[in-house]
Amino acid sequence: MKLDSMYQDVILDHYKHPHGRGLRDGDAEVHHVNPTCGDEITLRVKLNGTTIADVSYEGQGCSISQASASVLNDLLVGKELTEAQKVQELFLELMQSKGKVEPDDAMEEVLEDAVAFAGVSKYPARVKCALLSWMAWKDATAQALAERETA
Amino acid sequence: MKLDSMYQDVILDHYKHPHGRGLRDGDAEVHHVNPTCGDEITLRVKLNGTTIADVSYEGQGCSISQASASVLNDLLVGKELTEAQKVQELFLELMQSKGKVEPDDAMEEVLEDAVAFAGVSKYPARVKCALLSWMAWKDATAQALAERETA
Amino acid sequence: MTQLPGLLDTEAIRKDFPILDRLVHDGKKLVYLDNAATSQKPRQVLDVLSDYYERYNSNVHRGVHVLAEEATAAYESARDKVAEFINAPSRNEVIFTKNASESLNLVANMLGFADEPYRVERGTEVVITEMEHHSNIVPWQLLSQRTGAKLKWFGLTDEGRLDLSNIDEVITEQTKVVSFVLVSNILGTVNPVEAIVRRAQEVGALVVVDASQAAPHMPLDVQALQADFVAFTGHKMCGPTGIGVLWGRQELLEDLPPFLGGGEMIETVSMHSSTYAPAPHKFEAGTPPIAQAIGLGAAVDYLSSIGMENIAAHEHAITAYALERLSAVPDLRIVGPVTAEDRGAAISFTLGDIHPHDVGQVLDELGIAVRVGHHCARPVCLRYGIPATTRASFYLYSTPAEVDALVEGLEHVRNFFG
Amino acid sequence: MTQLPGLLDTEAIRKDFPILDRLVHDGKKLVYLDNAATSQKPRQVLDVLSDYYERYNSNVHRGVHVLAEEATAAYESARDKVAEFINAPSRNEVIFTKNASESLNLVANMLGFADEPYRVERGTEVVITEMEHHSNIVPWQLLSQRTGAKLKWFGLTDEGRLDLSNIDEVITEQTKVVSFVLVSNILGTVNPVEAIVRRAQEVGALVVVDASQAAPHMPLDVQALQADFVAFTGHKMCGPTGIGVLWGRQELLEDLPPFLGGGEMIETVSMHSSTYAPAPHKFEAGTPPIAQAIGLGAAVDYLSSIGMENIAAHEHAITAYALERLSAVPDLRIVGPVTAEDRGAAISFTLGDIHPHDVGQVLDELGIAVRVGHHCARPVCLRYGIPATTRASFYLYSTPAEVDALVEGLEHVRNFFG
Ligand SMILES: Cc1ncc(COP(=O)(O)O)c(C=O)c1O
Ligand SMILES: Cc1ncc(COP(=O)(O)O)c(C=O)c1O
Repeated sequence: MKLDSMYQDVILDHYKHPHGRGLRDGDAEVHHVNPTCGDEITLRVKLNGTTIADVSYEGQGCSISQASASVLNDLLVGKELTEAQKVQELFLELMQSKGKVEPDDAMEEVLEDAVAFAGVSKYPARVKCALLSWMAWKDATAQALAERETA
Repeated sequence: MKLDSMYQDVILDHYKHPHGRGLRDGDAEVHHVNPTCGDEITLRVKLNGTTIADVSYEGQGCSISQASASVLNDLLVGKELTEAQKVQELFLELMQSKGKVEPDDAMEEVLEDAVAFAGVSKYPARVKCALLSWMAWKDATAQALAERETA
Repeated sequence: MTQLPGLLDTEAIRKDFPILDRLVHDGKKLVYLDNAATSQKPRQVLDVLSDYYERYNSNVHRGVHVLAEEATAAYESARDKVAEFINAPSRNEVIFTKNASESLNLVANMLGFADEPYRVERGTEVVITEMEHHSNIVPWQLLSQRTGAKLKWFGLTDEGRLDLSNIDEVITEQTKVVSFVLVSNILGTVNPVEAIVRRAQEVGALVVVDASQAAPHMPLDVQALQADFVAFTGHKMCGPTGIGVLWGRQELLEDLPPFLGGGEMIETVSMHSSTYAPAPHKFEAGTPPIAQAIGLGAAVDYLSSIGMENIAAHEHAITAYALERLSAVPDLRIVGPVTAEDRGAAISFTLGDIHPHDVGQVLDELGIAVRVGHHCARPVCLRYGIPATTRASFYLYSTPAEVDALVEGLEHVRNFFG
Repeated sequence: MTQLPGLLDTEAIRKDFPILDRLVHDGKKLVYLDNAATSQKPRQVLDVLSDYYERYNSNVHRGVHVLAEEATAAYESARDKVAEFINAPSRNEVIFTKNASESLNLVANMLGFADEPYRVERGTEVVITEMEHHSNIVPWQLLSQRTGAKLKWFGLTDEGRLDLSNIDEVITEQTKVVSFVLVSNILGTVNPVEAIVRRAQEVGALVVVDASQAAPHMPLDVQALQADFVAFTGHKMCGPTGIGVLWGRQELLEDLPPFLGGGEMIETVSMHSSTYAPAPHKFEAGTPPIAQAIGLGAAVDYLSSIGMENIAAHEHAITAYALERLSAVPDLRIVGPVTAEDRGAAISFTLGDIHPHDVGQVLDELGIAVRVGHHCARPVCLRYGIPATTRASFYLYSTPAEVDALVEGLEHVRNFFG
């Protein structure tokens, strides 16, 4: 079944057992929604110097958006900001590939579990679900940095 | 040529030599326009008791609207109001007939030259031209009567 | 095959709709259950569209040439057809818009710019309900923000019906307008027009009815409704996209100011000032959706030839059957009335913890098209504490077999995420 | 047959337009010279419309099923096509409306409800010109009536061009917006954008360009224009009725408030308040004209395949030829520029004392479709002291032989009323 390419086991696992879910202390909080389907996420970023100390989140949404937030937490917490940005960009690129990018080893090295979302990129309506938490993270991080500057 | 049914000689005659054109003294004046084509008419009615003493007019418009005003002047001036209303109603009926009414002797008795407009009723865009002065006359007469009442 | 009383001859009807033969996802038959979002179009409508563009396409109202006369006659005759379809007292009360949303915005804006006694302004109130489509919420929110009027609304009962218990507090002497949906696109509820109209008339408020989900599915009689304005949209009733209708009472249309300005809606224009044409033209600025209006005329011809009573009976039977079968699916919860009484043919539900997006995706893979999300009625989701629903909605070509396919599909969904 | 430099292969092109084979009035060949009112549609556009309705008709943006995904992709790809066609910096700057009139009303309303620095209000000025189409006059009259802003305008020279001699008095520090037509639909004049834009920018006024008669006929580059908003309409450029475009600069679209409220244009809705989606969706309330947008996409594909430069050259040649031949008709007076320089393909004229209605009627009998009246530009008629004009307007399929037919037809008119 073609659907299996979207709903990989990795994704369903993250969906059923999300990592790092729940709201904890953070430097900035954002609330993002996907107006087309109503998926919502509240996400906080905690920085420790240039390191991501925590990404905590809560929200409602489909398996794709929930799993994607869980994978994000796995991938980004503990990373240096510059490195995290690269991960985010690569994930964005993969999601916008319309199923045309076949993740190779180099990509898997960076994206780890997130390569499982390659199949989702074939479904335009779902790409937004997969990107919801990543856009929220980008936004929250920008806010956290901006606040630090004005502080 | 089918057009000849619209542009009857009678109509072209009235167009080239309009009767009663020009603005004279009146009890009420109205200005009507045909927004679709920009034809305009200013028309005054002068009553003498229940008799139509004068219908004077000025305006710009096509042969049909000009000829129709001329025919109106011919037909209605000097008539009793009730009679004039019957003429107006019959003319309206003829114009809305979409070419389906073939004027008979009885109709010609009442409408005289105005029966020449039978052919115009086949051209929906021109029916409004033919009716412009008649609607203006109806409106002006109603105003004249209303003013008399409040006076 | 399941035999239900009141069903139409769907075998014959489906032949009129070319898209229903479409195969999706490697040869699966399309099961189109997204009719509340938009309906499919019969050949009879598509032929009329082609005929217009291939034979007599022209701008309307201003030409003396043949094409212009033919196009104008067809456009205005579509107005006649729509007027008859909704039993309007006068054809001049039928305004063509681009969709129901424009129709509703048109009313809201007219009332904001109107003179007394219609004017919505600070100190006055606007009443809607919690089950409105966003298109009947946001225009009134904008109006109240811009004028300072107060926006109020009726809440919902747990059963998915309007809670009118406090009607006298919601609709008051300050109320200028009450706008509500006749049939909810998310809950399926058919609302009790009479009670609301009676109270609105008591306080002298105007009544606006959003009939977007009613006009396609049941006889619509604007005189019987006793409303002042009725809005609906062509694409949900076998017509083309790009066309909507606003019906309004003649004297209101005469009294109220225009909304959009431009060609077609004027009587005379000078640089200093303009006067406006009588309704309906006063409210139709610019080149209208000519082909689309003519297409809508063909759509109401089509629907009338089948009979709105018959369509309503068909959908009632299908809805009752679907409610019965769905209620037997484990973990399925219907959001909205659970019986087919006073109920349209849109059925929203949740399926355990499985998010509607995932439900819809798996059904799609099976060729079954449903809608998922908040269906442009987010307040309803908030009210019932759910993020979204899955919605199956039926029309005159829907069959019991399609209901069966849906129910089987939902089993598959449960297994997939089980 | 007349051979002119720069002509397109009309024999081939005309085969794309089914309507051009139409016979009228007992077998007369249709000579369609009413292109400024609306254009005819090529088979390539009609096929795309049928394909949409027969294969993937669905509401857009909200579905996970195949039809919804296909329809959404096609609708959004039409936006890409239009963006490319007008060289927009971003696809998100292209808003689909129902026609140019709605586009212009949209701008006027946004500016009336906007915050500083855009807000049009008492003490500010709005500038238009005396050659505007009613659709670019009435919205600004309504705006100035509603806000108390002052409406000013550029007059016309006897030659049918804008009189910019007093530009510094017309456009002042109080001017918030200058809205003008790029190519006049009645005079044919192509206006000097640069001079107006320069002065507007000097005083910080926004510039709105009505490109309704430009987009169909010449390359349109919104960046080169340096305008802030550009409006045009689909039905005049080989597209369906029911679709228009408003292009606006991204930062303005972000800053300005929405106009119509409803489904599709929101981010999140509660009964108490709503937030809006980013542009272009913020300005597209309700189900959009889906088929029509897709059809417009096909139309710009068609026009681009022929090449806008080539279309402009063709029309220039036809216009020059027509001006030459018409100027030889006794008693004929051209209203508008008498040479083809800086001139579009619409030619208005009067013929002695014969009223345009009568001219048009006799031409129609010969199968020749022209438009008569004030062409929704009544102030131009007032300016030149005429009640109306007859207008012949050409497009990519117009031929020199059609010009000849017109000239012969006018002879016939003169005899008829002689
Ligand atoms: C110059 C100009 N502006 C605006 C319009 C209005 O276009 P529409 O009627 O499609 O809204 C037209 C055409 O009618 C036009 O020629
Ligand atoms: C109840 C209801 N009202 C209004 C609308 C808006 O219709 P449209 O999107 O055609 O403007 C819809 C459909 O989307 C609806 O279901």
